[in-house]
Amino acid sequence: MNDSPLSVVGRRVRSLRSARRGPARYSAFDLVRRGALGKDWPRSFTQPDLKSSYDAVIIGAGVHGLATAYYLAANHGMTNVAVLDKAYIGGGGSGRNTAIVRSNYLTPEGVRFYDRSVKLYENLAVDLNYNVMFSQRGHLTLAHNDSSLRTMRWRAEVNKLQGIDSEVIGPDHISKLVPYLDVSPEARYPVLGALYHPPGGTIRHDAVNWGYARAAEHMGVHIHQYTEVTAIHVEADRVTGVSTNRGDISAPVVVNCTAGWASTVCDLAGVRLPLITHPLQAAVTEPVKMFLHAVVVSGSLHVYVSQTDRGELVFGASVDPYPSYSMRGSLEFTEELAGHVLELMPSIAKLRVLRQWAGLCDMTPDYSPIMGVTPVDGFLLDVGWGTYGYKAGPVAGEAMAELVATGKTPEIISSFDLARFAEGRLVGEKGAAAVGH
Amino acid sequence: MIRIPCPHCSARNSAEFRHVGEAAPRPDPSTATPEQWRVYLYERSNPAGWTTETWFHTMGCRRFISVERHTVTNEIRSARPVGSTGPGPAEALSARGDAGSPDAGGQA
Amino acid sequence: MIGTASRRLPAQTGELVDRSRPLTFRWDGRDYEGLQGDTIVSALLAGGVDVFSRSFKYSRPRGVLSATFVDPGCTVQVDAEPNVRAAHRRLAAGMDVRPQNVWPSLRFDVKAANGLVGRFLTAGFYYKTFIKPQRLWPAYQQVLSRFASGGVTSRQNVHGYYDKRYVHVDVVVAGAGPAGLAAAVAAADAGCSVLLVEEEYELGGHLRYSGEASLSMLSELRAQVAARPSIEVMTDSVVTGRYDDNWVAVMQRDVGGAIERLVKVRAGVLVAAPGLIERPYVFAGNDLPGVMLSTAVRRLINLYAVKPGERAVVLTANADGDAAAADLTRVGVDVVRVLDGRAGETIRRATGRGRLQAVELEDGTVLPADLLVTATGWTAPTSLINMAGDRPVWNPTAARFVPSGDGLPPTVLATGGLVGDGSTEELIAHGRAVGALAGDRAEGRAGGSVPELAGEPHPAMFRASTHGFVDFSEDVSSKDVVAAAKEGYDSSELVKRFTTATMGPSQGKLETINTIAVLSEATGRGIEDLGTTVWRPPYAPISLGALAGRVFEPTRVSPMQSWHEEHGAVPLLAGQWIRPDHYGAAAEEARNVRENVGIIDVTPLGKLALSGPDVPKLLNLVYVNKWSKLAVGSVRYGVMCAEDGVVMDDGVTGRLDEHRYLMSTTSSGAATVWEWLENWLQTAHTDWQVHVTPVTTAYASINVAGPKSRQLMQRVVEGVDLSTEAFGYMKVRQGRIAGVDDCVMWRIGFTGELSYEMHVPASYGLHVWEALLEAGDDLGIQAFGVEAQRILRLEKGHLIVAQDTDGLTRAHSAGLGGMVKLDKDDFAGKPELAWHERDALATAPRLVALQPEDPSAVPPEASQIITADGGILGRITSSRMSPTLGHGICLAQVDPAVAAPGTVVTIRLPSGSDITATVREDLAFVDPEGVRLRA
Amino acid sequence: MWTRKGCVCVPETWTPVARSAITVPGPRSVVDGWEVSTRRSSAALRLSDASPLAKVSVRADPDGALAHALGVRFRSSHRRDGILVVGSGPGEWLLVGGVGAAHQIAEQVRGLAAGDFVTAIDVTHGRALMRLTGRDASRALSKVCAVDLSDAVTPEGAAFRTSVAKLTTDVVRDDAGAGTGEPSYLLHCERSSGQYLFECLLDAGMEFGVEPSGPTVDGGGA
Repeated sequence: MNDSPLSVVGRRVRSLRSARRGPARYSAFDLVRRGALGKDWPRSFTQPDLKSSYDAVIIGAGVHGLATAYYLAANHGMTNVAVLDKAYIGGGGSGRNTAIVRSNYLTPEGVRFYDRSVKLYENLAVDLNYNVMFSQRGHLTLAHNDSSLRTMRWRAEVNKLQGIDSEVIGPDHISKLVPYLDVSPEARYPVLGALYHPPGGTIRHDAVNWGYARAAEHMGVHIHQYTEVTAIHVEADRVTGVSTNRGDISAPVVVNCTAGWASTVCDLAGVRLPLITHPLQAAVTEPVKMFLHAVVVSGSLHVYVSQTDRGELVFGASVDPYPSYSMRGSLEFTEELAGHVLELMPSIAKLRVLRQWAGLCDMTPDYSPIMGVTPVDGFLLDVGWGTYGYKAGPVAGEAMAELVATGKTPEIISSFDLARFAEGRLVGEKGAAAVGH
Repeated sequence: MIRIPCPHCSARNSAEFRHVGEAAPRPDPSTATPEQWRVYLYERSNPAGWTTETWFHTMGCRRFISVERHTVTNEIRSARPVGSTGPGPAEALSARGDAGSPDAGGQA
Repeated sequence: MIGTASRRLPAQTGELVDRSRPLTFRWDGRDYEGLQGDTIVSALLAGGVDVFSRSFKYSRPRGVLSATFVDPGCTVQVDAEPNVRAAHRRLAAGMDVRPQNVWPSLRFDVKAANGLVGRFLTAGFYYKTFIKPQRLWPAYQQVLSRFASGGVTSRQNVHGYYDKRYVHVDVVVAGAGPAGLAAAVAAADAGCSVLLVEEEYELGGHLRYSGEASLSMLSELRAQVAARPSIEVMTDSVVTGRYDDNWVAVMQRDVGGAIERLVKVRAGVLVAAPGLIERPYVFAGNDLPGVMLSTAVRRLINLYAVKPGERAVVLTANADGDAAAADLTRVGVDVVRVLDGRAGETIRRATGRGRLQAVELEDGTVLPADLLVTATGWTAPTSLINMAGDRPVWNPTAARFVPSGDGLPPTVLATGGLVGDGSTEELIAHGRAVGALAGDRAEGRAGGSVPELAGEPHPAMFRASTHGFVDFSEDVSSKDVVAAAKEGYDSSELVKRFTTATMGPSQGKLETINTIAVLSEATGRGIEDLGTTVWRPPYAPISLGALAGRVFEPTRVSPMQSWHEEHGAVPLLAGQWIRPDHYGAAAEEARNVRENVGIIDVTPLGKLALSGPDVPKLLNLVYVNKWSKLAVGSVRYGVMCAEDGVVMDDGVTGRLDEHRYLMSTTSSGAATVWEWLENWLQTAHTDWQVHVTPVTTAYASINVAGPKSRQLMQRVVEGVDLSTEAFGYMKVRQGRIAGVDDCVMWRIGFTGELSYEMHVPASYGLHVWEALLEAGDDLGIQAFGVEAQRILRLEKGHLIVAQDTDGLTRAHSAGLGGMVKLDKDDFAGKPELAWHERDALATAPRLVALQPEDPSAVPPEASQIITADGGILGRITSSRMSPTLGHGICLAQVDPAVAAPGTVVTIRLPSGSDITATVREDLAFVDPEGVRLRA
Repeated sequence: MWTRKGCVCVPETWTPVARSAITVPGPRSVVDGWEVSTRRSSAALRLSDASPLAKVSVRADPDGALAHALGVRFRSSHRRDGILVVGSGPGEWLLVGGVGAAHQIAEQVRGLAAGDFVTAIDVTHGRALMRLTGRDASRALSKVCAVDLSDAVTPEGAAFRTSVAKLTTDVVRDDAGAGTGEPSYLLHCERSSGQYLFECLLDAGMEFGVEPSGPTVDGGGA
């Protein structure tokens, strides 16, 4: 790898200290001070001019792309980096997901990976000086039959061996945590137990996106909104740059951090992927006073629900039953969702759905992402995030930054390589993702 | 609810059908290399545009049909009985077959 | 106390209230009286109440703004129902109406103190504080979440009756104002079936409250609708969404015994005619009770005969504002000043404590008033056509976003105020032309071009010289929008997300244009450049109850279900099936099978009748083992793998005669296997002569197991020689059981005992079941459930697909490697299994039987098998206490390193303690030689 | 009570009783070997159990000899000699006849096949069959069925398979079979879900005053 463009870039490491020019400080004190003085806050992000060359180009200004840029600057001092997005910051999956964070996966490699992400999320507000409102309110995955209860226990046992707080609890305990749940044995889908994961919870997704963007930009990263990549240039199996609607950029490294458009972007570089893009829909109700304090997931009923601090219930479900790039949403989604929610909580029939929306999910055959190198040198992937991309934003960014800066694939993502499909080494998360989010 | 113009039953709501997948020809099992076989199992064009895919009319005629659909607008411009050169049944039950149905196997 | 009706006006032409029918209701704990036809709000206003809620963030008192469904200050709790739109909901006798979002009371609310520190609680303030120390964030969050607005739910609330209906219609008209009514009539006259949907309780839109000339035109239009039976009218109903292929959702309230009904319409053509929504004006104090829109005033006076104030200032920039001023004067309100926005006149701010007391003009003049009416422009609710693909464009002349007309499929049209302006006659003419075109298109005729309706010039009035609220329900002011833009949240999407403007209950219907106008002012970019955000469904909020409708969760039961219920069966839900798990004592049921004879209802077992000369080819293709030589009268066990080599299903298939076979599958795999077979036959081997017919529930299936089962069978079976020699293990016979013909019996043994599985024509299932129990009474027969069967099969070491295997288990890892016949030409999954056998056998997990050293120990299923340092070597897939052997028995998937017989492994229990267990020689714990099975 | 007949023990008194998957309230008696409710409704909308009728599933080449002999294409139906022939799928038919006639019908079908590859299977016991009759039958059914039931799209004799209350169901518009001049639908589904479908239809018909009724077993009732 000595003469790979990755290591060339890696040598351009600047001093970490010089890269850290802190943005305006956020604190209660500053809030009061500026309020009292009537002083405006400075801009968090700007629209810089597009340079003709960067050390690395990241496609997609969602949480993955922004985190990659942030950790490149913060951990590796690499700041001559552009993040390109065809729309606005966090406008794709990063702004459309239901912002659930957890680490109770099924395989040891999955657990380790997502646990690192939870740990990064726990410190993110301080790291970014931006309150991302991580609310570790507890995460419950309900089991309605014995086979799903067995899988819950499987996850709990693997989790415990990795040091993750996760256990199977019974209906009485569930009822205490979520009194609105119908746990009666007569229910059509009786609640036999649940996988309880106390550190799981929700986060304010926009705040994470903006916090990363703000911090990265203040270290010198260029974030280009409304800048669409129209071509990826490859010469002799090596990436050389991209074309955009605002001009051409030469770069020795291009990272595909898109969701929903991962196949389309890879087509530009001639790399084929094992992805199928499905819409994933969500909906939100009108606010009511707080009554639901944990995140509740039912795999059998394809639904997950949590209540925001604003009092709205936020619902999600499984991906749509057929692939599509449509984000228009469907009526049948809300119908199924409502039916299933009322199976769980019959007393909230009068709550009204206020808005539904959809995001796009690139599903892989084994419910695990595709991260790392491709047959095109310098063209890197951080794609295939299915329905679980948001949870992994920080760790994916940290690992991709390391790969870009050092040219070496970090161990924590080594099992998620693209080659595993051709070599028949699928990751064993196949079951877990079908169950919950 | 999109409508699929079933060539046998007339137009019906998509909820009556199961999406089987993008047409993917089955390689000759006696000569296929692992790479070729896994392209058949896993790799998909996944276009943002027109695609030819197989649907199964689960709650109607129980026929496999071949549908040309635009994946951005969901517009359908043709639906035909699946031909004998149609897709091998790779996706039907491989990894993604029961993605939406955790109770389908022991993986729930 | 009955509230005084001091603000009720004398009878108004066109009023909706019925003065002969007073209704008593409660508001905030006191009794009030309103009239039939009142909304909750009109009744309260008539009774002297003008504050209905407090705002979300600053807890400011709020009253009437628009007097429509989207009025942000008029959301109340009615009985158990939160968030009722009180300016829309009709009053009913006995309603218990309460204010929301107040603590401890509407008059005195402690959160109102927030208003004082409002300058610090700018939009997004929470992103900038509570960061350190992190451990306090949960406590901060508790406080923040107390601010959650909205009503309350109760666990005691009952679900209620909601249902659905499907409708197929040529034309749906959404909105029954003048244009919508005319469109419906014209479409009907073009020969179409029409569904006309109106959000309010009566047809007519603004014609209802716009004077006598309008009313007479309205009565003519209503008569035309009534005269056309091909028009179905739904009032108090709303088109909530337009989805792909003109799938139109209509929410109909209070119909056919249902609280709400979701009507799902497949529409030929959708005509959107929602009219216009009046836009609030932004200025300091614009949320004070007493500040109203001109249409609110006209509704209150003309529909409900309520006097909206005593002393009014009117700011008007259009004819509706002028008409409101005239209405006010007519009913005796003192209109102290009319300011003309068209002439550049405006106001500076509104002031008052708790409600409007004075209006300050630009020149500093202060006019005492209790009513300020604004008429500064409109919002076109482009929601439905936006959902259909249209991206609205800014029309600077009309000062609102209008449909672009591009991107709409021919099946969606728009008319009325949504499109442009005009006199009532012009609106009706446009509606008629669009209705006729809709009729043409629905009938497959080309029709003409889409008729135009120009936008009238309107001054672009958004904000006075002071800052005020752009979003009342979210408490977002224009100052917040400006501040957000300065921080870089300067696109319409980012500003929405950062400030939460437009994200409240009215979803931007009142707020969008003002937000974008202020953003335009702050950034210097034109409104047309910033564009509007995408409108998402639903157009109006829709209850979970209506979306869910009746619960349609198909369930399946066997013909013996009534017997099971009468005999105390504890139900087990397995997919759609409801089955007996046990009848009280599973271990006892299992022991009885080993000692005597038991019967179990296995009807859910998937069954497919295969017929045709090419069945063996199909079997060879879908199973990994060989089938060409299966003799008539024999059954064979088979394993199916998917194309990736992963175990998919298993079962036995018997050959009944030359061309007739019966295949069994797992219960959960029945539908999948059927489709799998059809897939091969329809897409790959269309020339094969095979018919597959599902017969799962054509037969009641009963397994008779135990050493005395032959004895029992001899008492009930006719015409079949049951001796070992004549009907041996893995054979199939057909005959008569308990007088029932056409039964199939096969000798197989999932339980490990001598056993017959009989498939009886389902209508006779209960008869045969009862006959067996009667005939076996002296043999000690007992019914056994699924749990006993699981114990018995585990004692025998028989695996269950998807329990002892998982989504990556190849046949070899399930102990089935020996069945895989790679010398067959082809079968599903063959290449993967071949490579697996060549490359991966040494490293792939193995299925083994484990016996815990402590005989009382039964490690729960999914317990992990671990290394000394906590690494994972495998897991327990099945475990039970064996009633036959008196110790724990397990199957496990383990790493090959610990798969050798005699290896001692460590199992981590869920409790955290460890036990040890030994790998056994054979998967079977009981009768590994199969003597009992073959008896 | 046990009599020896060779090596097989068979009591002399087996009188098999067939039971429908659908339970209709009311007094019960055994008619033609079926235990049925004798309740008869005269409400404006009636839902009756018709499960005892013989049902034979037939598969054959859609353009072959049998298809020609049956004379019924997919999506239509036709009544001949008391047997209702339903074109229930491409190359697939369902024949409904009098109670106990399944074997005879299947034999007739095989006779018509003229040597072609044909499968005829008695599914009498594998299916639940019910009939919804009355002026509001279409309106009631349209609450649980998304197919357009207007006369133009679903005329007398129309047959189709679709989702009814989320269950795969075969539907035949068969006013003639009811013989009352009112709209009438025959619906059949897998036996195990028969009670479920029956209850869903009763629920959908509630606002039209639907009442359940015992089996129509008069042969021509198909």
